[in-house]
Amino acid sequence: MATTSNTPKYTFKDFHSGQQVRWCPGCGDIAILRAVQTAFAKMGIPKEKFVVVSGIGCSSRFPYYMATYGIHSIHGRAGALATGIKLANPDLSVWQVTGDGDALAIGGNHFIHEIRRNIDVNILLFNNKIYGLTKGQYSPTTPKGFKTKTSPYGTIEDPFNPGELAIGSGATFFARSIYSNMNLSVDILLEAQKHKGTSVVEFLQTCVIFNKNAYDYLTKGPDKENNFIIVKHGEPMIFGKNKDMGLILDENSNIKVVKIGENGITEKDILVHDAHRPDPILHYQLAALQHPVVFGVIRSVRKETYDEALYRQIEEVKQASKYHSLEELLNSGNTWEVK
Amino acid sequence: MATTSNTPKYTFKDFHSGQQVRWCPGCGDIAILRAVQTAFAKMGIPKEKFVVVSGIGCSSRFPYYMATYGIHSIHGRAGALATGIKLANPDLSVWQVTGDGDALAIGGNHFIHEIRRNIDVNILLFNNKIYGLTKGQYSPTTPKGFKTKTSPYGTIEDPFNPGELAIGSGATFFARSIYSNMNLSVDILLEAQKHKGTSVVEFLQTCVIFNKNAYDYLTKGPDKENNFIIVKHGEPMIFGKNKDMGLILDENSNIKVVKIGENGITEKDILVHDAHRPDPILHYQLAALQHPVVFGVIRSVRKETYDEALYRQIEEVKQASKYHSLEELLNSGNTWEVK
Amino acid sequence: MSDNQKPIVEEREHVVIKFAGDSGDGMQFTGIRFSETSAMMGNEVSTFPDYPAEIRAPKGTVGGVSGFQIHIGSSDVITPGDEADVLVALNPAALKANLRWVKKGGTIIVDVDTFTPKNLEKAGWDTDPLHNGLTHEHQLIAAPITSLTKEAVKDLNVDHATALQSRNMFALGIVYWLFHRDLKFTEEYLEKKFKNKHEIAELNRLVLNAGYNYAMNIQLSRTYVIKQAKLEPGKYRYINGNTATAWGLLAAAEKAGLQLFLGSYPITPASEILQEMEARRDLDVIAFQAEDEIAGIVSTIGASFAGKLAATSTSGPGLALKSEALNLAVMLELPIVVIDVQRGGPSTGLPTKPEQSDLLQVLWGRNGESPIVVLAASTPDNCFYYAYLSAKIALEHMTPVVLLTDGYLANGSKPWKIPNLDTLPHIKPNIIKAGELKEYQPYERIPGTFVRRWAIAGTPGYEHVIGGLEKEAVTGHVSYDPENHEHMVIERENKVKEVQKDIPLLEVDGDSEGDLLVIGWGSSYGHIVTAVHELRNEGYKVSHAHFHFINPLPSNTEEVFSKFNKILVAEMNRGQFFRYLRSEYPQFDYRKHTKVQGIPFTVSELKEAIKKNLED
Amino acid sequence: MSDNQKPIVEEREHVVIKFAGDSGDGMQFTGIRFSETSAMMGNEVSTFPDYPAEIRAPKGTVGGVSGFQIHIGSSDVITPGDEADVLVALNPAALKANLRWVKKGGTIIVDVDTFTPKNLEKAGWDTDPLHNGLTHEHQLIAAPITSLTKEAVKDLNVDHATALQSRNMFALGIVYWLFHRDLKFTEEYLEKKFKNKHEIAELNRLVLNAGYNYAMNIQLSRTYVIKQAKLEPGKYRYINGNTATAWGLLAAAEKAGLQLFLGSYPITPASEILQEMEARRDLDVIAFQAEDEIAGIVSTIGASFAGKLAATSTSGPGLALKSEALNLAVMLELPIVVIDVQRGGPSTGLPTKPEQSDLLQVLWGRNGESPIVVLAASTPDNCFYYAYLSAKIALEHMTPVVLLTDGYLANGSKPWKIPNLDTLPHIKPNIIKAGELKEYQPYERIPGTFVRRWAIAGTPGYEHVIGGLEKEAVTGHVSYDPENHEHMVIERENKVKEVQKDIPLLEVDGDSEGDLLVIGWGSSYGHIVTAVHELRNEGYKVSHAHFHFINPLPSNTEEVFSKFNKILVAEMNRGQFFRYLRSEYPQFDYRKHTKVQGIPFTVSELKEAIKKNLED
Ligand SMILES: Cc1ncc(C[n+]2csc(CCOP(=O)(O)OP(=O)(O)O)c2C)c(N)n1
Ligand SMILES: Cc1ncc(C[n+]2csc(CCOP(=O)(O)OP(=O)(O)O)c2C)c(N)n1
Ligand code: SF4
Ligand code: SF4
Ligand SMILES: [Mg+2]
Ligand SMILES: [Mg+2]
Repeated sequence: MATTSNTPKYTFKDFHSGQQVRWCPGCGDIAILRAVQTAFAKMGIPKEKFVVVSGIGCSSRFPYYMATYGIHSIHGRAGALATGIKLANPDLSVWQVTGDGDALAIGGNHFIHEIRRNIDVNILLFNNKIYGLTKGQYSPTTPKGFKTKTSPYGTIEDPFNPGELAIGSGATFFARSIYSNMNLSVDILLEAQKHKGTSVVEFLQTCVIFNKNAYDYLTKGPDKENNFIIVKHGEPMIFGKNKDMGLILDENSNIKVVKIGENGITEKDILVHDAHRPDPILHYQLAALQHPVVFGVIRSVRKETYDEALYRQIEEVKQASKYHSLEELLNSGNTWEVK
Repeated sequence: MATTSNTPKYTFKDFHSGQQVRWCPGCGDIAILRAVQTAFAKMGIPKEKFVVVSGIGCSSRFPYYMATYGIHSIHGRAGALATGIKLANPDLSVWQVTGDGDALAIGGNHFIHEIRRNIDVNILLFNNKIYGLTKGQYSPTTPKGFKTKTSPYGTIEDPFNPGELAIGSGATFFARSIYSNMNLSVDILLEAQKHKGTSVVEFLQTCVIFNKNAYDYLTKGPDKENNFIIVKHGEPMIFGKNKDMGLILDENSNIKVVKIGENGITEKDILVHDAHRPDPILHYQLAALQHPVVFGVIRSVRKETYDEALYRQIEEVKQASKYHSLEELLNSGNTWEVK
Repeated sequence: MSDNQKPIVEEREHVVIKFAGDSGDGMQFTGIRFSETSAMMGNEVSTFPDYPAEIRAPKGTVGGVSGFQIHIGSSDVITPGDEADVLVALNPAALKANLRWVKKGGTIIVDVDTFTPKNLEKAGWDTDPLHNGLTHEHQLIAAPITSLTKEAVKDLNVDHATALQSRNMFALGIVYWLFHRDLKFTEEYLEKKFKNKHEIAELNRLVLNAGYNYAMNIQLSRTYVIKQAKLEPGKYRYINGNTATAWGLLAAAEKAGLQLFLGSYPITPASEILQEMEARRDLDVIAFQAEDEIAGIVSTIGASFAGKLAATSTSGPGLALKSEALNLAVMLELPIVVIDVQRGGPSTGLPTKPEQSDLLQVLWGRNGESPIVVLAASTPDNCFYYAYLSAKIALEHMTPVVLLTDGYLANGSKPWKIPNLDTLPHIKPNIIKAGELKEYQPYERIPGTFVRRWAIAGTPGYEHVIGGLEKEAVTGHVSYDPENHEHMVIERENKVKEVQKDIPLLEVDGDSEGDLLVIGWGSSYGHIVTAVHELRNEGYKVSHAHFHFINPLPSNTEEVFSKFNKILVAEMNRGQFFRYLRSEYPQFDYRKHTKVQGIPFTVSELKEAIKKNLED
Repeated sequence: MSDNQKPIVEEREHVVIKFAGDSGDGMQFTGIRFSETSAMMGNEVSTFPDYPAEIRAPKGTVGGVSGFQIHIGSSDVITPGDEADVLVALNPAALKANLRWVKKGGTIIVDVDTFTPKNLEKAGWDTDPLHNGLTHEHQLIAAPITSLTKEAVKDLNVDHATALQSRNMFALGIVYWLFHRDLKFTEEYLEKKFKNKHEIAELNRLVLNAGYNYAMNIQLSRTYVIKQAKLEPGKYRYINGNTATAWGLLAAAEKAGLQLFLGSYPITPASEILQEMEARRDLDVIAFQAEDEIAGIVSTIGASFAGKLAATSTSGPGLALKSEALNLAVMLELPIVVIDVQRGGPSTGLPTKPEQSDLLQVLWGRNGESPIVVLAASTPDNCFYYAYLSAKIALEHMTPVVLLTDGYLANGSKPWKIPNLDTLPHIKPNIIKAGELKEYQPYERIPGTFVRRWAIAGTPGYEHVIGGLEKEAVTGHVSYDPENHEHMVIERENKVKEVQKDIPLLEVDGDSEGDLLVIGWGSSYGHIVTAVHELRNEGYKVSHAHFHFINPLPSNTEEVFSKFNKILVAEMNRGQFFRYLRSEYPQFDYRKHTKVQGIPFTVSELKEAIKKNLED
């Protein structure tokens, strides 16, 4: 979409809709809203070109708080809505806000097809591992065994890993952030916008009411930095509160955590992140990793988008066509005159 | 489900329903029907325990031709139907026949959730890369650029690879066969039956009317055996009409085709297939491979199934419960007498 | 307030009390305690909670007010009441939101500590209402609840926030005194509930008593006694509509000798049915939270094929998604029960508010000619009975049955006489056992009922395949034959019509003939009954008939209608049942009174409407 | 057959011809050639194809017979006819399937070579019909088509199978001679079509002429001439309903100055609309084959928000799936067009057969009060016009519009006078351009029409968010206010009612008052017109009114009805429009004539029904 040079200079406040925010105090959605507003202000895109769509859920109330075009639609269908908007007008910057229930339970089909088609839409998946709006039932990302309103004895199913599902569907862009890291979130949002094609951004988001401790290991305590890594394209995958841990591939091609300085491991042995390699295997492994959790842009590869192909094909067909107007079409083929 | 020792001895004919088969002469479905009937006869399961369900499509007419219990349901919903049947009675052997449109277009959501939950159902995905029944529109597995009734100028989207999607959804079993290889098909069906959990079997199936040349490279010509490999657990991955080609992992952990005897490669260097390794990476790569196409049981790992967990939990909860009858439940909590 | 004077003790048949405060203030908990105590002390009770749509709506605003209304009386308590005799408002927003619903002369209890300028502003008050005429029309109890609560617990070792969370108990104490209620039920409850948190139990007990004592000390001008109701003897408990629905299905499964299966997807206000079923693993229930509503109903169809009593629960938008599969169940002629807890539409609409606007969708929202059985419950407790009957009809007539309830029934609760399961009608599912028949023909119908037999997957000898394509009569093979199609369409229609023989006649409350018959269905029952009774007591000639069977209609419907000059259909939509009745029996003079506001009728508006229709 | 005698040349107003053979025999192709030639020679024509449900049904069986029926005449050709004057049956199965539909005294042409014992058995003939009385009632032309076809092409270098594929041309040649048709149109067509396969063109030409000459030589007893029809002057072409629908939308987009978007999922019998749109990339159409019906309509809503003329096409089961999202469009008040090509239900039903049983689903199959505009086309060619009007109403009234067609219209075709686009009514979408307004209020309504303004995403200054929750009037902000909800429900209702002002009055064909008015809607048009005209010619007093506007109904409906004693509603379902009319205007004496057989009415059954209703 067009980013014109004479776009007004915005601050995040320009993206406040003025509607009162109705999320619970402390809800992760609030921080992500701020990150999105901040990022939008930096994109150099005129305000009216943004369209923010969503399904239903706490997270899906998002569009109401944005001073852009938007639709708060029905449960699970944000992906199809975003698709329609982008195909109808590729000049728009389309953002889809969706919860783990909205995107992966009822909306799973649109999610995988949107990704497969590589529609140039930015999917922000707010993963609180619970159904917030309906007051605490388990979702397709709730860990096995977790007790919720609909699993009083613990769930009996393994969750989806959104990254694995996305890459299994052919994702060209997958990134992960967490509500508590504003800078990382803003950076990733800017990358997502730049990426042509479906950008899937998973936000780990806390629901303070129904799943409040889900991300404590990533946000609390002295050792939290040992539990995640932020990857950057071209940089070695080093992490830990002492920056002395790293990722390597073991003899079975599995990712392994090593300590720099131990067993003769040096920085040179550590994998360097290549977000742009076309084959998805390592990205798949990074997305799947449970410990440490991988943040940052895990995968970002360029492939023709559906919308590009569509408009390219329309142009090609028009060039080659026998008909150049409806009138010509109506009069084509076998016709005859009655006098 | 129970395989009793005094199960009658069947032949494939015992599974003929007597209904006239209405597929086009030469349709791949016909051969797969025979394979399924042959395999069923060998499973040692009483006939009445089989339930064959389907959605809508040419392939989905399958249940009509089977002398078992069955439902020909509505488009895309076979997965949810199979789930309900299996949860209601885990003693049944549930088989879901579905097309590439039925399973992966409209039925995509049920497909990925069924796999994620690891419901003990056998999914037979008949992939002819086209919508047969509605007369030739493209499907989510149609190769990009292919011309069909709804893509007169060629499709503009990359297809799903059912194996990648299944493994990305957490599949515990994935196998691939082709309509033309009866023995392989029967073997795989027997393996699928033995596997506890969702067994996804992709059958490459020819549609002689709307996509007739799709699999010529695998079934015709003198070099066809160079185009596929049949993998077996515990055996090296060797293939080719001269049995002199093999698969190895290159330095980037990508699968590479090598020639035995060239560049110092010997049989020992060839990867040995391990269908049972829990981590899915290599299975994912095998499923994704375009050349050679991989047939056989690519992945088969044991994990508690949803139905097992469900009945286990019901038992546990019943043991621990305060109530042992509805009457007790009704009378629990705060009650009072009116005299 | 007059000093040095014993309060007047008003004897009342009915009183309505409303507790209101911030979402976090525990108003639901307080309301339920009061209701229970009242029921245990022998009153009839009807309650209705009223939540904000947000999980945690902003504190102190009108949008964030949570309320719980209770109607107690000695007889005829069938609605939670229109206007409140007593309002407890724990902050200015709660007062703002509810003042218009307080009766002239009623009692208002506020926490005066919360009436700060900032809070008044948040709540949208221009001036402080406590100093502004409130006392002219009402008995105002301006209690310093916050400070007295703190004071009451100062000797306990609890933090500020925890202490303040028990403000609701202070208010409850005041109300208990006002109504001469016994504290013991609540004290016992607290002890049981917090048996491992003794500190908390003690805290609540102290504050409850502090409130009670406070009320005693300030010498109120008026208190109330309510006579004991003449309830049928028996053992009682509280029940809300969603629990009653779930339990009705449990009872049906037990009586039918089948295991219960529920395949659902959460949706307000139906989620609690799924939640209850998930908890009932202890009673062998197979509850399955599906990935969406479609999988919910389709798995239910599968479970039915495998021989379970199979049900799915949802609300309007979910029902829309289920329509294609519901139609499959019609075609397969398998028994399933679909619970539709209606809410405000269209689209996402007013998701937490009741409405009766799914009626036409349920009757006709499917492609092709697709007749199904439709029932509607009318009180929270009779959801049990109608859920039970829905299952019975489904199993005995091999048909999908839709039971309509709504958000008002789902969340409302009533004391309920615990039924003796033996007294419920028998259920005989139409199952055919192995060996019973030489040859099984899936679409052979039992003469007289048009019902086909149910051969459960797994039964030896009856292997068969059914599907969504039109089927040849008897054999069930696919058939494109024109006459066969028409034949099958009519047989499915007849099968549903035959259900009429198994359902009770329509009953008239009041004279069985006259000028005006008021018609209702569903949750408006209580309001209509009350309005009609009051009018009859005032000398008006008006009768009432309430429909619990929507399709088929009771066989005497036409006859009942023919005895009245005018028929007034009152419903919470734009006239859907009105339209349906008119299309069935066009010969009568129908009128309608409708309301689509996401809130129930009030008795007074109904009385107005009835009087108006009596006149013209 | 009499020798040495010139055949009788019958002059006829109307003739019905049916071509029938195996699915692979090219009957559709043959039928279309004959129709075209007839149209070009100045006849009115109406056609209907009749495929088996399977892609390739078993050869030689009755289930595998494919047919194509053509009605030609000099006037009043509005149905493909009930019974055939001439039947071409290329094998015994084709004869078996169609014999009952041949008029007494009609002509039957068979390929006698195919009447082998094996084929007779496959087709289910106990004895050979050619030797069994067929000639008593019919003129039988037992032509050795297979052998003469082989003979005709023996000099060409083609294989056996290819040669036999042209048997249909031999039959066509016979029929051309029988009807005094000119071969040139078909010869020209073949040349064009096979311009790169000269051999094939030549083959077909040779066989066609062989058939023609054969017929000339065997000296038939009877041939037919049909007078030229008095068609309006102009340029004509053939069009079927699905193409006409697609083109109607194209025309609307052009006239509205908008790009066209279609989001759909294939389904019989609607797939061709999507297929046509995909091909129309050459005219800038954005056609999107979605992953399912839900994505089809939801992407359509998105495209509408982005400013396109947005449409989705489907059939009954797909419409059921779309209901939740259609309701969202009602709530958003965005313009979309939904095409429902009806087929036999319920569930998968009879997927290739026409039926009119989605009417109630379309009117009411959504949760909540959800009024939409509903139109119905009645002939293959007027699908163009009603698709056009659907788009016009959607864009001008900011509402979803459903256009009902059916499998009969979709596949049937008619000569169509190519319209001059300039003469179509103007379309003024309700778009608000940048700068036009200071402040945009998304739910402010234009007085008099209740229509809100359309600010297209991307327009500077009008940024706004809309959604499925109930909205505050004017601002569109989320609102749970009771009165506001009722207000908005009524405004949405009024907006749809206002469309009445833009639609034509109901017209009566025949006297505008009398004893009986026959009512129809949709594809039964031709049959009803014919039946009523014939009865009037026979002296009966009966009139006909056909509805193209279902919701709202034309404003004079009640007035028109009031002039008749009885109203007979004829429809291909169990009485859905009957029910709807009765619920709207209960005061009239409605009767119904219904048929749910997956096949159209016949003129004769309609005449029977009308006569019966005239009598009682
Ligand atoms: C068709 C339909 N089904 C179900 C619902 C009820 N519902 C609303 S939101 C929701 C789940 C929300 O979970 P998620 O998407 O994770 O969002 P969160 O609230 O956690 O942000 C459900 C089940 C609905 N509104 N519509
Ligand atoms: C709800 C619904 N949407 C669409 C259809 C039309 N339809 C029937 S089968 C089919 C696709 C079939 O493709 P596939 O599943 O690949 O089966 P195949 O015929 O190729 O074996 C479609 C689109 C339908 N019957 N129901
Ligand atoms: S319920 Fe959870 S997700 Fe929803 S607003 Fe509250 S904290 Fe956020
Ligand atoms: S159309 Fe294709 S898939 Fe369908 S029966 Fe024929 S060959 Fe098989
Ligand atoms: Mg969530
Ligand atoms: Mg297919």
